[in-house]
Amino acid sequence: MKEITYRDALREALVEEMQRDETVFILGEDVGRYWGGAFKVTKGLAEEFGDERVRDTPISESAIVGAAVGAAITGMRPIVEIMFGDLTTLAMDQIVNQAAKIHYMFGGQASVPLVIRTPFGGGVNIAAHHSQSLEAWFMHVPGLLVAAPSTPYDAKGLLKTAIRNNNPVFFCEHKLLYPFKGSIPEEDYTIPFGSARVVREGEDITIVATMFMVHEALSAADTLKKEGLSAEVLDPRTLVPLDKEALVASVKKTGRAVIVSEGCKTAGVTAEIAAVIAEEAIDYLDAPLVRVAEPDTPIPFSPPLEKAVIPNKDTIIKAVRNIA
Amino acid sequence: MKEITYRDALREALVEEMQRDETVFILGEDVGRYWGGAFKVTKGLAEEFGDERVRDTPISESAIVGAAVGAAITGMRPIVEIMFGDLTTLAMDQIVNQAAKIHYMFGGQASVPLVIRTPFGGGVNIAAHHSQSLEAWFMHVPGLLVAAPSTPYDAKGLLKTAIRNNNPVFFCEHKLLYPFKGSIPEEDYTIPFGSARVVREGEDITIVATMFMVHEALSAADTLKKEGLSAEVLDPRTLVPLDKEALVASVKKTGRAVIVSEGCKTAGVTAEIAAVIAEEAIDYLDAPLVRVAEPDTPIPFSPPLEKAVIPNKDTIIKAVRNIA
Amino acid sequence: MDDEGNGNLGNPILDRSRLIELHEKMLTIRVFEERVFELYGQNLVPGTIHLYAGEEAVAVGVCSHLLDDDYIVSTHRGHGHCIAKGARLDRTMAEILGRKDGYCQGKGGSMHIADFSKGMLGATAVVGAGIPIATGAGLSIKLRGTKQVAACFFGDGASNQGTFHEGINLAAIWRLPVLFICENNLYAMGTRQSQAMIVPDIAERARAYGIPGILVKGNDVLEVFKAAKEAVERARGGNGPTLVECKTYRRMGHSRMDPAAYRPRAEVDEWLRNDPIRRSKDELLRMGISDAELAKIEARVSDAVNTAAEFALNSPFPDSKEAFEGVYGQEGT
Amino acid sequence: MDDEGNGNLGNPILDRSRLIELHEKMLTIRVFEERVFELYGQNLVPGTIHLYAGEEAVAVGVCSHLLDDDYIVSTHRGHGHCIAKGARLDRTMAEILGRKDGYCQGKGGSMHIADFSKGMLGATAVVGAGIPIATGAGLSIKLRGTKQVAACFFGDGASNQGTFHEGINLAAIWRLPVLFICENNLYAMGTRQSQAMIVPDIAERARAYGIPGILVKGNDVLEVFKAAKEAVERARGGNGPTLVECKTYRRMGHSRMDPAAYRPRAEVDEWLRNDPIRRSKDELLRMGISDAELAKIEARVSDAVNTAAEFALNSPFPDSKEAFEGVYGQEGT
Ligand SMILES: Cc1ncc(C[n+]2csc(CCOP(=O)(O)OP(=O)(O)O)c2C)c(N)n1
Ligand SMILES: Cc1ncc(C[n+]2csc(CCOP(=O)(O)OP(=O)(O)O)c2C)c(N)n1
Ligand SMILES: [Mg+2]
Ligand SMILES: [Mg+2]
Repeated sequence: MKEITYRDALREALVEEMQRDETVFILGEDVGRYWGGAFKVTKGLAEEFGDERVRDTPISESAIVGAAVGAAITGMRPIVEIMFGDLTTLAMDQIVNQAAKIHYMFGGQASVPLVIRTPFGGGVNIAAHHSQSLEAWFMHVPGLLVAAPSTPYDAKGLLKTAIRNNNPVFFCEHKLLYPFKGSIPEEDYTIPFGSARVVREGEDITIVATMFMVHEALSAADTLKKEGLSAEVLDPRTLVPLDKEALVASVKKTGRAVIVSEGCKTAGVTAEIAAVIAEEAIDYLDAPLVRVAEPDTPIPFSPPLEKAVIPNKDTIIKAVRNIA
Repeated sequence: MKEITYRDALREALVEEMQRDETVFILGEDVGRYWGGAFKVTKGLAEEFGDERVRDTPISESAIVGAAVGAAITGMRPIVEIMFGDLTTLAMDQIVNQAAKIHYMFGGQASVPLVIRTPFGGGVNIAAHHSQSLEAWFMHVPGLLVAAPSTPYDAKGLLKTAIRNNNPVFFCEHKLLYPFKGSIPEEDYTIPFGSARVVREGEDITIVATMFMVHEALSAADTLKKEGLSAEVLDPRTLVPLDKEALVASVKKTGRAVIVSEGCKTAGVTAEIAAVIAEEAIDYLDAPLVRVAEPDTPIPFSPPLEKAVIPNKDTIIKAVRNIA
Repeated sequence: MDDEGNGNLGNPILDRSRLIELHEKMLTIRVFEERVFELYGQNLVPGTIHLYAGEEAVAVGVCSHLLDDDYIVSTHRGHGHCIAKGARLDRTMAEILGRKDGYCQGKGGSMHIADFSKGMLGATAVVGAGIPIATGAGLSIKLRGTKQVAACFFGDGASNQGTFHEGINLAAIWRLPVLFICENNLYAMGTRQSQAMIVPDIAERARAYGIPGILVKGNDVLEVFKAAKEAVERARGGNGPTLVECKTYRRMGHSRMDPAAYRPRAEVDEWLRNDPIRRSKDELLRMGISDAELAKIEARVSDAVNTAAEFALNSPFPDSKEAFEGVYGQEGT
Repeated sequence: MDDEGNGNLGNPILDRSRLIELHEKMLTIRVFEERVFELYGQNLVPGTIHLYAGEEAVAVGVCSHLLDDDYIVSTHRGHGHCIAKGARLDRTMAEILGRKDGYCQGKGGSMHIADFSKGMLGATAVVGAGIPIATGAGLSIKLRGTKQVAACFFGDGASNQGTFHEGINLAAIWRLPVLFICENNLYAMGTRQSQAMIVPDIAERARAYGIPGILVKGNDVLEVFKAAKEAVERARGGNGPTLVECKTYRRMGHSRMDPAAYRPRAEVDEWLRNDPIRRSKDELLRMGISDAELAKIEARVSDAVNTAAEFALNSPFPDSKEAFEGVYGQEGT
């Protein structure tokens, strides 16, 4: 095992898969030698693999994804970096109508082994156009797989699975997690999609949390523990497929659930998870489901404002106390 | 009262509001005198109001919405028609990052009185790029209001409210509803946003349904009635704001709910409605919630395939029987 | 007329037997489209159709330079592209009819036909969306180091989409082996080109990307053939993309239900006189083809289309359970 | 140098007192940016900043032709646009610092400043997104029948976005009163223009839309002033949009944390010598301005920026409950 940041874990996955398979290549704005990606995930890759396989692009999100689709259906395995998740708005047609639908719409003639990596999340005061968490949209697009790692271990393992998968994968990263450290094995490993992780076992309540919120949920669980409340923290790790069995199993055990994610509340990630529980485990619930998410506002710039809208340990604890 | 189609009801709203307020104008592809809109909603309007106020545009969805945003923040009240809901994918940045956020992000300095009309829905065999129902995405965008009328009466009343509203309204229409007839008053009326309609009163189960599914739900309720099951059919009419009180009130009465909408199931409209009920009325539920939506597939072309994926009377009845 | 009085088509790059091939291909598309139209009238075609009739010289002139492993990307008006690229008539027809033996097993339909076995990477019905996809196919070719090329068909209307700008620019800076073939049929639905852009010639827009733009009479298969030859050679030679604008005209309305009343009668008449198949036939006659030979071609085409229609009509509709399958492919290694 | 040896700035369209105004405005932006930079270093600026320093001649040269009710649309690199358009320094600074008295009450920050009272329609941080919005402002002007104009600022990088193509095309066909001002500072983050497009001059792209394109030395405020004058006159005269490309250079990295190591030293040196404020100062000296006069200007600017910074630093942070307010405006009638 070694200690490594989320950023470095992602980079290791990229490097190892590019070494393993020469059809894997990267394209995106400033991913190349002059910048190495806005969050430095691809730093050094152009030097190792050359400018052809680590391609800087013009600012053309729609064409970047479109070109990746074209490359994917003709034998390559492109990895696209969209600099900020908010900018996927510019490539939605290519993601949703092209990448996601090609396999089905053409009757299985083509596969689209494409990974789209992008950072979501707030917390760094860069306001409404650079702080959104839009994972829920992509969950609503059949044909896409959606990964959402919260740790270096998951980041590397899931990214490797994503790259090797023949389907388009929307790979969510989180700005605040890039410098976050954790341990990973020295040897090659992958993590199957659709398998949630019980981050902390508990008896009294289930806290389902995604991405950065997993860590806030853990802090909340620590505090609650001291008060004698044992919270189970569950991280789905992939949103599509969603590990419903794990969700249901945990709720059956605890009888209560708080569901936490960034992204605004209405029609968000927490809505889907709540709906799954309401459909499949309602008889085991001893209390209403509670969703903790961003209120339905854009992300404001000023620190006290931004802090007010992003869920955290305290809001999670408050939500738990409401039902437990 | 008079009998009128959904299409004509929409057109009446446009005409009356354009007569009432000269800052109201329409832009979109082929909305003008040569075509009158792909679904003929704007037919005859260019003749009445001139080509300046009923503007044909090039095929440039992103610029169409962007131009409407620019016009809206400088004193006009544009109404955009996007020819198919699937094509809003091309304008997501302008809708989501610009139109929806401007009011908040600029601290209330500007308002964005903009309506974006677009048809969703399947049923006419035009396959994966022309049949989606993507309402859920827009519910997930703070700053937008989302209307989803199911009848001529609602179509006209909600569209008038939308045009007079100072906020951006995403106005969902449905291809199969355009020729659908219903009665509306002769005189001017509007329908407030956020007020659901109890389409049919009932005691045993609540069927929440949207858009074309309201009519399928009604047929289902008719059939169920004959079997002695009294279903209440509730149409939210606007998805943002969502009339939670009406939802909760109905579920409190019936103790059971089936939620129906087009659009695929995961992270869809039905997820949000289910989550609201699970948060706010779980104690009144005597059975699991059930969602009826499209399975998570693109919409296939061939009639038997398309028919298999779009919910209908029969799938609704089946869902009801599962829990009632 | 060249020195030998053979007309344009006497040009050595296109001899008589080759022209016969092209003519037959164009005629095949025409007769196929007429049959689709007829079947539509009989309620045998679900949904809508956008006929290619009148624009055959473009697809045929371009695809005649392409090998099976070259790529094309197509549009909502794509039947002609499929046939020109070598897709089977029967499976194309079956797809249009929503049958199980269609190329996409009925999941795609008229607007989404694909035949990956012939490098036909599929039709997208989102106007302009195919442009960056073709760029990506070109990128793939470059990265894999093969000598393939990719051709992308799109309309005049598509050239106002952001994807046109982004996709061509990307292909230009990376010198990718892509042909951007603009089928300028003067209208996008009811919108005349001059309503939607100021420049009269879309080929002019190539300058914005620093690549060659060629303007050709799109109803003259020889002109298309020549321009495509040049563009394919440039692409295969590693010298980057070309924008080729082919001025053409649709014989029918935009889609099956459109009477196209927005087109002036005189314009329609002129273009119908300027029909590509009529032109190639005239050239063949000038080259001395016999009526008997022509009749033989027509009979072959007619047979082929009949057989295809029969095949398609005999193909069953897919089973409804197939709707739920095939959203995801194999996971991979 | 003109006949009278006054240099370019002796041109009658820009007399000495006007040049002093422009110079002072540019200097104000520069000193303001230096203060922002300093405050950032003191951890008083949340988030990130993209400084305009080095590009002042563009905003000032253009905005000097605009009236209060004319519009501009700005970008992530927008402080200079705000100031040039007449926004108050204090409220601009307060917004950058996330304070309650900022133009957007702290909700926008550096990348989203707006001052609707001065026709500053706000900055969008999505590269290229402002272009169609400016087109829409132009459309609004046309529909309302006023004599306003709208100017849209954007970078070289933005000119590869689909919105550039779609937005300018729309303004062109409708002959809208819009100035498209491309601030070509040669880089988009670390990406050199020549990596991202083949054409050396973005002004060239105007042809694709059938509108005039003007290329100017963007660090020469007179050149910008002249080109903008022409473009504004064309717009106000009902003769449609103009694309003006101003070649310029940022003095700093892309954003606060960028050392800009990707820029060759010689290039940086040359451009720093070619600084717009140094140029305007030299011209003023040539026109005979006294050192005392220059010192007075500098003192005025310095005072103004000091006052603004003090105002901003004294402004409270907004109350956290304000985060939940203002998502929707008044419903309307
Ligand atoms: C992005 C997009 N906008 C609108 C439509 C609706 N639509 C389908 S075909 C068409 C016209 C296309 O015109 P053109 O590109 O010239 O191709 P043509 O139909 O003339 O062959 C339109 C507007 C669409 N499918 N996609
Ligand atoms: C659509 C979009 N893509 C990427 C980014 C990230 N980004 C912010 S500024 C920038 C470079 C912009 O370059 P340019 O348009 O030349 O403006 P400059 O920064 O040079 O003034 C990039 C890539 C963004 N904000 N929006
Ligand atoms: Mg056309
Ligand atoms: Mg730049």
